[in-house]
Amino acid sequence: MPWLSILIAVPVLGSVGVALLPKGADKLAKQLTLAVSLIVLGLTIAMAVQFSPGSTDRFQFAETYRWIPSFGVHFGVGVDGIALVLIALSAVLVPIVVLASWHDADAPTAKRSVKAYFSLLLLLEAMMVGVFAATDVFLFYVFFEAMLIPMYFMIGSYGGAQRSYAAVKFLLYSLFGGLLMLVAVIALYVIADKGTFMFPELIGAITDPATQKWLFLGFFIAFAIKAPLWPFHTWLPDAAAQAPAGAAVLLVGVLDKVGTYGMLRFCLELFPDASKFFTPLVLVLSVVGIVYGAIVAIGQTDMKRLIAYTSISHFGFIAMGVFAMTANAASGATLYMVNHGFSTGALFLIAGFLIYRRGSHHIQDYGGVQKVAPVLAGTFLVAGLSGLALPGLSTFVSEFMVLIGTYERYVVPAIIATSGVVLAAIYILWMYQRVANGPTAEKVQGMRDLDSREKWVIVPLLALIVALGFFPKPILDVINPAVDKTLANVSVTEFKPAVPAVAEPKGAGE
Amino acid sequence: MNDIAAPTIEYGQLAPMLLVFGAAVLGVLVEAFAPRYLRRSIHIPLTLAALVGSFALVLVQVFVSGVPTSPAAMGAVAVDGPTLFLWGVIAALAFVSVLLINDEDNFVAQAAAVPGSADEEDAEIAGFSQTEVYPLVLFAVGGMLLFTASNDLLIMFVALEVMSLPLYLLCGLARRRRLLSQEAAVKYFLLGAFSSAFFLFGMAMVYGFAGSVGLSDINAALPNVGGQEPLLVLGTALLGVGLLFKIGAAPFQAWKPDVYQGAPTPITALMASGTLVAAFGALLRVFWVALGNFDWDWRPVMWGVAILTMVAGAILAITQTDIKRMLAYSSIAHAGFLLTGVIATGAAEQNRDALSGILFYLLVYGITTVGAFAIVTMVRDAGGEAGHLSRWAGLGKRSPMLAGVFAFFLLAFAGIPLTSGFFGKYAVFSAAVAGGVLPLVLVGVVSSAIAAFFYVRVIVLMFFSDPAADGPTVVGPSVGTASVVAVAAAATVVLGVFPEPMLDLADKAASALFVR
Amino acid sequence: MTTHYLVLSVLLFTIGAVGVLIRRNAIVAFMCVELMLNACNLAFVTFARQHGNLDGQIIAFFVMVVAAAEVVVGLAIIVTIFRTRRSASIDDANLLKY
Amino acid sequence: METAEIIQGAGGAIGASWLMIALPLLGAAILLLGGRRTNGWGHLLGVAMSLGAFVVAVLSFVQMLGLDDSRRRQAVELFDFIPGMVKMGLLIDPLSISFALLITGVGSLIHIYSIGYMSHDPDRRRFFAYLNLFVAAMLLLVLADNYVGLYIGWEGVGLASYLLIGFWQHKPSAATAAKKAFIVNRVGDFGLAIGIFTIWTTFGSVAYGPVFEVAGEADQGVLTAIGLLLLLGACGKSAQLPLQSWLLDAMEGPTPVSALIHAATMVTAGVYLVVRSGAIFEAASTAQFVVTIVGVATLLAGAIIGCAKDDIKKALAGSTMSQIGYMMLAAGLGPVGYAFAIAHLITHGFFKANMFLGAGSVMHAMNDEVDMRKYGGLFSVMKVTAITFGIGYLAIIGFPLLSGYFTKDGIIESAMHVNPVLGWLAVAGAGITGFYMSRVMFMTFFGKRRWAPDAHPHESPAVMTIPLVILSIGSVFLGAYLILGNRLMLFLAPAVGRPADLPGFHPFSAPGLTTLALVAVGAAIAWAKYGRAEVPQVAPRGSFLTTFARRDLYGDALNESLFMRPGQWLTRIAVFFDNRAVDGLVNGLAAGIGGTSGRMRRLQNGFVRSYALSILFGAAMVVGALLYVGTL
Repeated sequence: MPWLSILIAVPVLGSVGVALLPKGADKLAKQLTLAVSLIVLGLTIAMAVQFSPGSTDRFQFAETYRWIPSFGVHFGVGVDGIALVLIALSAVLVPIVVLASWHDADAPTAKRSVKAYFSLLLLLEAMMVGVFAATDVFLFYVFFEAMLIPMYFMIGSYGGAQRSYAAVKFLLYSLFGGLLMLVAVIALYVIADKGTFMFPELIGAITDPATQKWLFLGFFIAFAIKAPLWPFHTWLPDAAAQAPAGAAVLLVGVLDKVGTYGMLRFCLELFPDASKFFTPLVLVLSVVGIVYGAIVAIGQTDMKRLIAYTSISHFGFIAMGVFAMTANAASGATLYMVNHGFSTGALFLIAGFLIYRRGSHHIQDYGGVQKVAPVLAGTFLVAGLSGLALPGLSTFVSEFMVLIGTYERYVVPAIIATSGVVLAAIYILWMYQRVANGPTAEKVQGMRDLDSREKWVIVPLLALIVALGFFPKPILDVINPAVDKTLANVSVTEFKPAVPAVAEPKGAGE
Repeated sequence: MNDIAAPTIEYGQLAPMLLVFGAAVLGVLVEAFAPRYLRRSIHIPLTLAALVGSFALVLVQVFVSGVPTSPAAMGAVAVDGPTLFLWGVIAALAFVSVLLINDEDNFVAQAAAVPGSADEEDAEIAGFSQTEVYPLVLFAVGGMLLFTASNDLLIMFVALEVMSLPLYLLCGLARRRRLLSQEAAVKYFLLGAFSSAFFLFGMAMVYGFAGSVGLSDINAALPNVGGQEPLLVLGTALLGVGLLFKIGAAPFQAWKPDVYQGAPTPITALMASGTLVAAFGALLRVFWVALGNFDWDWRPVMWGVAILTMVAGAILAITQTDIKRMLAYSSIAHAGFLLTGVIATGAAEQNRDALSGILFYLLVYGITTVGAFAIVTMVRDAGGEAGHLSRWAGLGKRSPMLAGVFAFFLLAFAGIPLTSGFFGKYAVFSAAVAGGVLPLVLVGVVSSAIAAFFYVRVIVLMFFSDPAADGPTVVGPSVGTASVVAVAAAATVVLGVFPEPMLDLADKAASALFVR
Repeated sequence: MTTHYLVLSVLLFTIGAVGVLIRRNAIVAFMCVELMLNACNLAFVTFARQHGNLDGQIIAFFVMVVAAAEVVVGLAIIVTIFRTRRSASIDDANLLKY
Repeated sequence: METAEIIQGAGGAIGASWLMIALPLLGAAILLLGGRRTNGWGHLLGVAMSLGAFVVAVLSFVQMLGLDDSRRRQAVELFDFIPGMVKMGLLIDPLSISFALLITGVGSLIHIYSIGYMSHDPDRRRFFAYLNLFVAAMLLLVLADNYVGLYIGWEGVGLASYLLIGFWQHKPSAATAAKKAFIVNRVGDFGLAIGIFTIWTTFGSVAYGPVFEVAGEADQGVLTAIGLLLLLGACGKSAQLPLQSWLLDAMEGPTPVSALIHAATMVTAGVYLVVRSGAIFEAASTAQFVVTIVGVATLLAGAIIGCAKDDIKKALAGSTMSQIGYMMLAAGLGPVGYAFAIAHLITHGFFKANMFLGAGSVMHAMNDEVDMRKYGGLFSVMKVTAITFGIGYLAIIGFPLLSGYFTKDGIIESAMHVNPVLGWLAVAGAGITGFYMSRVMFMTFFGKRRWAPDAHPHESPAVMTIPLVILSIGSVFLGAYLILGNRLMLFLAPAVGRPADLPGFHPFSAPGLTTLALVAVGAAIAWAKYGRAEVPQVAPRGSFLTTFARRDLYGDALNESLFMRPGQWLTRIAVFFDNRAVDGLVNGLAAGIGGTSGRMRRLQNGFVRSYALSILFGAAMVVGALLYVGTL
């Protein structure tokens, strides 16, 4: 059964269907979108249960069709653990976002087409699945670039006051990176001279160190802009702040992961030597991003911008984990991508609820929400705590693994990065205090608490965060083999403890 | 010299071209003898039939009688793979352009009448229309066909003029904003004549160098370069000037924006698609066939031209306020992208890839361009087409369908994946990288990033900004225009998702390169 | 000795080109273009003589024909614009710019 | 050090010891998710869960007593947390069980007490949810068999403390105090985390058993580093210098919280960490020494602060700092000290909780007045509170034969053995304790009544006084029970090892007597100043030393000027830099291109002749270029 093709096809068809609905059938459009996204989720789960982590072949559910033989391009899809969890992430987030942005499109301001919004949403989902599933570098690139367009329209025509500025900035910035990557992609094909873009066959095809370095840069810059890594990050706060909450969730939760995913999948495996050569640089960028993003986040006065900057800090952690090139760090980074999707997603959505009620995204316009809307404030706190990687919440596991894994090989960066936990406490708790604590601001008086729809949006996310916080094993078991294969292709040596401790002492108890 | 052997002409091979010329002549006769009220109704089927016929004849040659392997008409005309491909492309583009031309009130009622004068009013009331347009178009198209096929500089010069002269006139025949139209005509004419003089002088120099104007002879003469190299250099340079002028490469691009803006939009469409295709065909012949062994000398120069063209086109387009001017600059930038392919010469293998890339690019760019201009004709306000970009604000809200299609075309120009434009760009750039002109490709992508800005800017205007109070009206398109848009959109989508068949065709067309 | 003719033709060509640049009157400018074409003709026949083949001379005829056609078209255009603007100065026609 | 082997696969109550964590956690979950529906019976559920945990603890304890020393360390496997790194499990051994007993025991009492104390609060249900959450986290902290588990509990209690300090979050002061506590703790956690990383990279494991077995073989420097990093964590959690500043602000929380978290249990987690990691510290003498220094410094600092505070809770908080300082000191002394550290920890848990609850009862009576200068002469109106508080007071100043006497004396004695200087400083600390605790006692219950006019003090309800009584009983006898015959030391030996020679108990040693003398003097001065003499309603300006103490030894001022202000500047600079420099570069580039375009398009001036010129010019360029290339 061609699972992945179906996973891509269903949302596309859904999106067309929604687009073809008659004018004014907004409610129907929303319901249809929700239904389609749920079907996709179901299919994803069905696929995931058939996934066998232990299996020897690199990509499962693999399909390969000749697409453009003249260019050696195949429609090649398939997933390993890493891709699978990211696809699952998208599949989980989309229905939630649909539900969350139920009223985003039909805002009173201007007459915007509701169905267009949801149609774009489904189109985006198809591309998100495709970009993670692609096993053909060219196909990956196609999705990588094409994804921009729906998101561009979602920000541009449904966003906030400066939406068009933000949208254009987002599109051009990403496009610029993408075009550099295009050159690298072409060069990869030409130099590798394998006559194909299939990823597995390109591994190890580039041997000349100098070439590797140039191609690496071509790919890396694109991914660094996408992720975004310091100093290529300034588009994110604008885009995330202007985008409607739902779009922001997908933007930061999934689209940006394509960058870090690309680093892990393509930069490392296609250009192992170059990756090692550039590791110091990348680590510096990541660490700077971690601390810098956190500090700037502390200084923000706009809730969504603040969250965006926290994400910049988090992407620093992910990139650091990827390039530390130890099993723990890489697995942690992959898990981080998933968890960050959930936790930041929750934060953005709740911020969206607050803004929708209060009509302002300035933090100082709030205060004492906890008194009038305890549930809302409670969920906000939990989401926030997941943002500061509180143990017992999923983000802790990934952050801990990234840090400890990095520490195995690069002590100083890991230590500096760890200071991020203190800063995280400051920006999250300070925001929470200003929003939810203290005397209730008069504008906040009578703010209504979460209604059932909003609870349905938030509860699944928080449930996932808590569950994965106590029992991450299922996901890690999926990720680890894939990560090991990846690192095997990079051929890095695992670290050895100085004084290896003996295993647990044996003995029969009572 | 008393016995002159009668030349042998392979009429079969030249049929597509001859058909167009024949139809053109017929058109003139129609103008001469048919009563005014009948002319249009005769011209339209005649013209369309001629173009369809020539397209069909091309297909016949490709699939039935097979691609010739030697030049025709005593080596004056080369009907080879690339020629046939480009003939097909030109015929198709001309066909859709004619569909646009059919649309009423694009053309002046009576060119001779002074704008705003009484007799202009009379002409309009009488419902005249300048039906000479059709034969003129056919002559121009015939010229294009010959231009791409000419295997001999003399023929090329003639073809150049046959192609250009009707276009000069057509530029001046806009129904509205006639001052602009006439100005465009005079500018295009003077500069065109000027540049063709350069071409001719270059031709003379080359003749002086090689003793012949046959492309293959020139190529043959290259190895034994004697003391007359200055002639060759001068000739190459001036030929280049003439051709680069036609494709609108910097620094010879100055005419393009003015002419594109002033000319009647359907004619702009024809020029932006057909002329560009034809000019590139000729350019390739001159520089690959005639000067093939001289490439070590002309490539570096072409580098400079290409870079200048791409950057100038992209940067200048950013601040344009008129949609047609903006598209003109975008076509300059695209000419630059195509030049990277022209430069990417090397072994036969490499040349083939580059050639097929260029052929494919020309096809997809031409179709999308015609579609874009077709939409431009549909957005009108009191004074005719709403050229100024500010008038396009909020179009996406008023007529989403139209704006959506236009946005799609713009994305294709910008080379976003899943549009035909992307594969065109990819085909050329990949050939260029393989040909070892990576830096040029880098410049190319950077300038296409810049170029993306102004395409995106139009989308922002149409979709993200609120409509102006007295916004332009979108006229219900005539069948012709509608079908043009539909065809262009379809082609852009299909070639953007399944380019393979067309790529194959281009590969086959390029497989044998040019006959000598 | 053919070089003299060449020098002359280059001279004529240059004069024509410069004329196009400096003369405002459309007709005159256009005549300068014609001058350039004729300079080419001179070059052609010269080379024909030099190479001892007739191609050059044939080409010259072709060029004359083309030039004639060009005149027809050109004058038509210039006359129209003159009637519209009551001036044959090509500098007056600069509505299209920037 | 010699510890017993860890035995896998425990059964019986010990096998079910995970219930200790699960029950309160479940309680918290129900109360939080249940929402208002559970308002009616929420507090009862909370108490029940806490008691349930206590029962499990007691059963496990009994089961353990039934085993011989070599089998008293039982491991309970739970689940694979991070495959290849962390197997989550519990380690039930004498050390952890004694903590479990303290936590669940005192915890339950405080739960019961809170029923009365919070009876008027609309959010009582939430309060109990948080208390349950705290108990669960604290138990995980002490029961986990690996450092990651400990870390999770460690931050868990941090969260609970954050929530409880900020329980009355509508008060900005409370919210700020809560945030401060959490952040300062995070600074400590930063150290703890890196310590754990180093442990992982050094030993390839984070589980106690394996790590401690080979701890000695690791490199000195590394071990010292680990020790100091763990110590940093301990300082954060236990409010030791230099991370003490949060504890006094933490008194913003409801008093039961202060009693449970900021006196009896959570703040002692640092001591637990040091004792638990004994194997590492003993292999790194430097780190160990630093521990003792921190301990002594803090015990003096806390004592000095305690002398100057008029807010009863803050005075008690100061004394808490000081007492934990004693424990730290002991914990830094190695096996000799461990038992005393734990013993003092337990007794302190009792008498300090006792006094805090007493204070709470007083505040309850004086409608939440905390300024001792507004108290006085309360003995007559609330006898039970006064007596129980008095017992606690006597215990803490080390009145002979009461709990504090034995445990503190033990610490001082063993400090003397290791390092006399430390010992004498500890003695001095004891003296000061005598003064400031007496001050609290006298100002509150004796002397003239300085009540606010609307104050009608009355004895608190039984639900509040009964816990006081129980705690005070503990405060009387527990010390003697634990110390005499080295009972606790021998009990703990399997877990923390036993010193070469067991210290005997000799009450008439020089230090012991000196201590008593100093305490007496201190108490006398206090009586003179606050018992007999008139206590001014408003605090006199006082000497430099007094202000020094009142301002928490300028701890906050230091943080303010060292971290907060620079931090704020740094933030402003960073934001500015991001907007102007980083983003400015991007936008600047775009603007630059636009500008170029605007200027370049002027070249297109509409004059056909200049176009022609450009063509000619271009032609010239091309010719020139070609000629030039030809010459190459």
